[in-house]
Amino acid sequence: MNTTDLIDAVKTRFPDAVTASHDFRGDATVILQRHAVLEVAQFLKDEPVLAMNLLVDLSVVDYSTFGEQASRAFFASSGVPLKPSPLIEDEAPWPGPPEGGRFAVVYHFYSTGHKHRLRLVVPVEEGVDDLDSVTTLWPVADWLEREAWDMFGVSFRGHPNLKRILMYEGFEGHPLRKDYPVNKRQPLIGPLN
Amino acid sequence: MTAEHTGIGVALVLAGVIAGGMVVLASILGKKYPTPGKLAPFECGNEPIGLPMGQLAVKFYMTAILFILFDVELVFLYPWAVLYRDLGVLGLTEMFIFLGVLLVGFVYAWDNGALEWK
Amino acid sequence: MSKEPSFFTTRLGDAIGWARKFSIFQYPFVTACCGMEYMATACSHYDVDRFGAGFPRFSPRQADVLFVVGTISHKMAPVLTQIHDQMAEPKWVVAFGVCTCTGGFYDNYATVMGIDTIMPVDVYIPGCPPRPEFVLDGLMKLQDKIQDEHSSGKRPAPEARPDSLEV
Amino acid sequence: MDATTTQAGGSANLETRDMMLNIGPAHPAMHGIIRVVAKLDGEQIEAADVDIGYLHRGFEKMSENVDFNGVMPYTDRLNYVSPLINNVGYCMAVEKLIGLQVPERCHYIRVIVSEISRITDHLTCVGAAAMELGAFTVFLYMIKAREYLWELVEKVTGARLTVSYCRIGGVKADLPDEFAGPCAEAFKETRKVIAEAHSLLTRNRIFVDRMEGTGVISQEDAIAYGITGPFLRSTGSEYDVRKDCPYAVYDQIDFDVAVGSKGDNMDRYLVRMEEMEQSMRIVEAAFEQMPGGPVLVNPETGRPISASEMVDLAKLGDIDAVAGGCAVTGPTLDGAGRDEHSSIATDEKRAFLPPKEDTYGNIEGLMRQFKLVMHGHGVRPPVGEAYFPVEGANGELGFYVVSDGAGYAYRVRVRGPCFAIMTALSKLLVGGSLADMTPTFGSVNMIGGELDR
Repeated sequence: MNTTDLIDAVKTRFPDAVTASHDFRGDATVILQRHAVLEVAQFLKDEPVLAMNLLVDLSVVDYSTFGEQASRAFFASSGVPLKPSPLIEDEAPWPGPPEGGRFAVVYHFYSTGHKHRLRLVVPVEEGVDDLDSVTTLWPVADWLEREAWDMFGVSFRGHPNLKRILMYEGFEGHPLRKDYPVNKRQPLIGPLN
Repeated sequence: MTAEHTGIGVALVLAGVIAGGMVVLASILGKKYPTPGKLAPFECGNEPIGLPMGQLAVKFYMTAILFILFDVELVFLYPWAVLYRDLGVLGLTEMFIFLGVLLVGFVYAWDNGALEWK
Repeated sequence: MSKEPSFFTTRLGDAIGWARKFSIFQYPFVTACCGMEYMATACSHYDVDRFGAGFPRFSPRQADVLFVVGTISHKMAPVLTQIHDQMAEPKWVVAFGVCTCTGGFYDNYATVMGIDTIMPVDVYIPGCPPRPEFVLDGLMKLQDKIQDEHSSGKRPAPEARPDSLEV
Repeated sequence: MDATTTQAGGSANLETRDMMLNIGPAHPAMHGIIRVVAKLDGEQIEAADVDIGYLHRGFEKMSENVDFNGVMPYTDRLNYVSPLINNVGYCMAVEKLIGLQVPERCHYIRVIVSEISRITDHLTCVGAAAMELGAFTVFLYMIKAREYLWELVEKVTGARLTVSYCRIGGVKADLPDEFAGPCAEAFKETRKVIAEAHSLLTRNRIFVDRMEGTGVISQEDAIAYGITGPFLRSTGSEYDVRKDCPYAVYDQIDFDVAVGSKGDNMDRYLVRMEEMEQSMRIVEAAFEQMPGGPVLVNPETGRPISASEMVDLAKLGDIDAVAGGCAVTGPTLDGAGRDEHSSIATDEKRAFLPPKEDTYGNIEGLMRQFKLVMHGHGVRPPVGEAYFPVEGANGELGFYVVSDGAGYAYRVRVRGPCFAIMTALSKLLVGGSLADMTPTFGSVNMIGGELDR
């Protein structure tokens, strides 16, 4: 199925939950509200037309400082904008980050039968905990969600044991957040260098 | 004490002296620097957890007993092998009967799955 | 060995140094990409066995030299120091690869910037990963160090080694 | 996990205590960075709690603080056994984000180097798994074969392992002249080693007993656990990113996908051995179909002077020696010569370094080089997000890149194939005996950089 059919299939089935959709660079993307994640996931997996049997990836993007990162240009102090702008312009621009939350939990699905891909973007507010876990549908989500919790602090309701997976227990904070400085170390032993 | 026994005796003593000497010398000459970290049991770098104080699984005991049984059976074959010539046919049949009885035991154990390592 | 080393003790020191330097039992504490280069060095093409160091011992009790190979993260640091403590004297430490020497280009929240902040290191082998020739050169430097420590009797007794290293 | 459980089954009254065995990070069978706390009843593993993260080096955090081409060295160290596949994967993700078209020859070069890299990955994995089962000779042979292939990689990229060969919009430099010869030579040696490994292992009683029937996983479970690559193909599914969503020129090269049936360790071993053969077939086919290589640079105007000499003379102020001269560069110098340039790099001026003649020759080239190299300029893709899957050695290796128009990536997410396989590890281990853990973990081919990132 091509991208437009995929998006329509999901949109017609869940008209209120789907807030937006696009296929930037040919990736069918559906932006969804938080409460409908489990049903849509169930639908994606069980619907024979879609048959998304492979949860390829579950990642989180922290959109808090999107666009503010002024390119640290060589003549930044002079404030003179560079002409011609090195930005490679784009005829079909990207509709922008999803509204409705600081984080965006991004699910990538793939169907080995129909050989098509779908991306599900779910905007999540900070500190919210009613985002359902999809571990019951795809067991790989167990560790992927633990990593999302460890790195970003996005918690999933109904997860068997949501605790840190990459960092060690005594680590405070979530390192991949944009406000966590790169080299703020919390060593277990040894000096703080 | 016939001549052969002195040979065995000397060999035993020599072995004892060499082995014992190495152990004793090593403990005397080797310098010791016991530190708490060093004395802790090695668990791939982590604090030791769950050393088994309780009983072990029955399987280990079963295999050990079967081994001892057939090992001892083997020991009885040695003296027979030395005197094999002068015992003649009588000795041969006698040993086969002995082995046959134990073979029945082995088949029984095998049949009951004592050898399967579940 | 405090008194002036006489003929006999220097000869004995040389002999011990010579014996120890050609029978290195290494504990390869392998974590990351340097492990691939360690494999290449240990195997038949570059063959670290020619220097007597070919026999890896995966237990600190039987190892003389701790080869720390690959990035050490903060989660791994306590494990590394535990293993370093559990090694029997005399022991040496080789920092294999730039991540162990200075943390390499992973200057972030997760990486220990150089294992000499948590343990005394004898030989540093830079390189990301160091070519097998670098590693063999580092090994030869370690052997020279073992040799002249013993013959000059300067071998620091373990207590003399600084426990906590303020960098 | 409480440690005391009554022994189920016949001897109910015999209360035996389960042993908690900590197979820690510093363990040779655990490749040094995985910790499994196994609850053992005798030799049977009752429960296994896998603990990872010992090699988490913050790849995704570092890639947000380095410009787009600066992330390249970090991608080498993701799956450091097949680094070129990570390079190609990351570059194609960013090129998809920019919407760049890469010339045909560059696609072929990328296919060739990633297939060579895939062979080295399988050699290391099968060698290490065999060594952990006691077949030390096979390990030595396979590392010897890997040395031949690393020499090839060194000829092309200059480094054995941390190659950083690709650039966004092309590759660093063209293949050295006459590269097919040494390649065929190395493949002959590799095929000899693979034949030896087959004769040593495939019908070896001990190896077969240890590998057959252990670590079994069904196809549905494998897909539910997000497993891809040789691990999934050993269960019978045919999913291979090179075939199902072909990228580069994989659709123009015919090769077969090795597929197993039972999904146990033996099948994974056989799938990997067959895949090595297929990769060699791909490289040989790619050499024939590759469009014309670089013609040796014969500059139209002026006397050829080697670029480095031109720079030195200019520094000495020896103007007449330099005037009228045209810098000639070797084919493997970064950016490569003007003639090769069109065949290995995109023509998008704002994404790829100019040929060295232009950089030293005229002001436009110099400005283009300056704009791409100076801090803060670099490649600046449009605002957007892109996910690009590539067939890594362990499965589908995907890069999800989000850019907000600045010179630095806003977010780079790596979908490591062995992260998904490791989620299924505890399920694979439970029920088996402790001795089965080693072949199972060996055939998972867990690579720390890709798992913990």
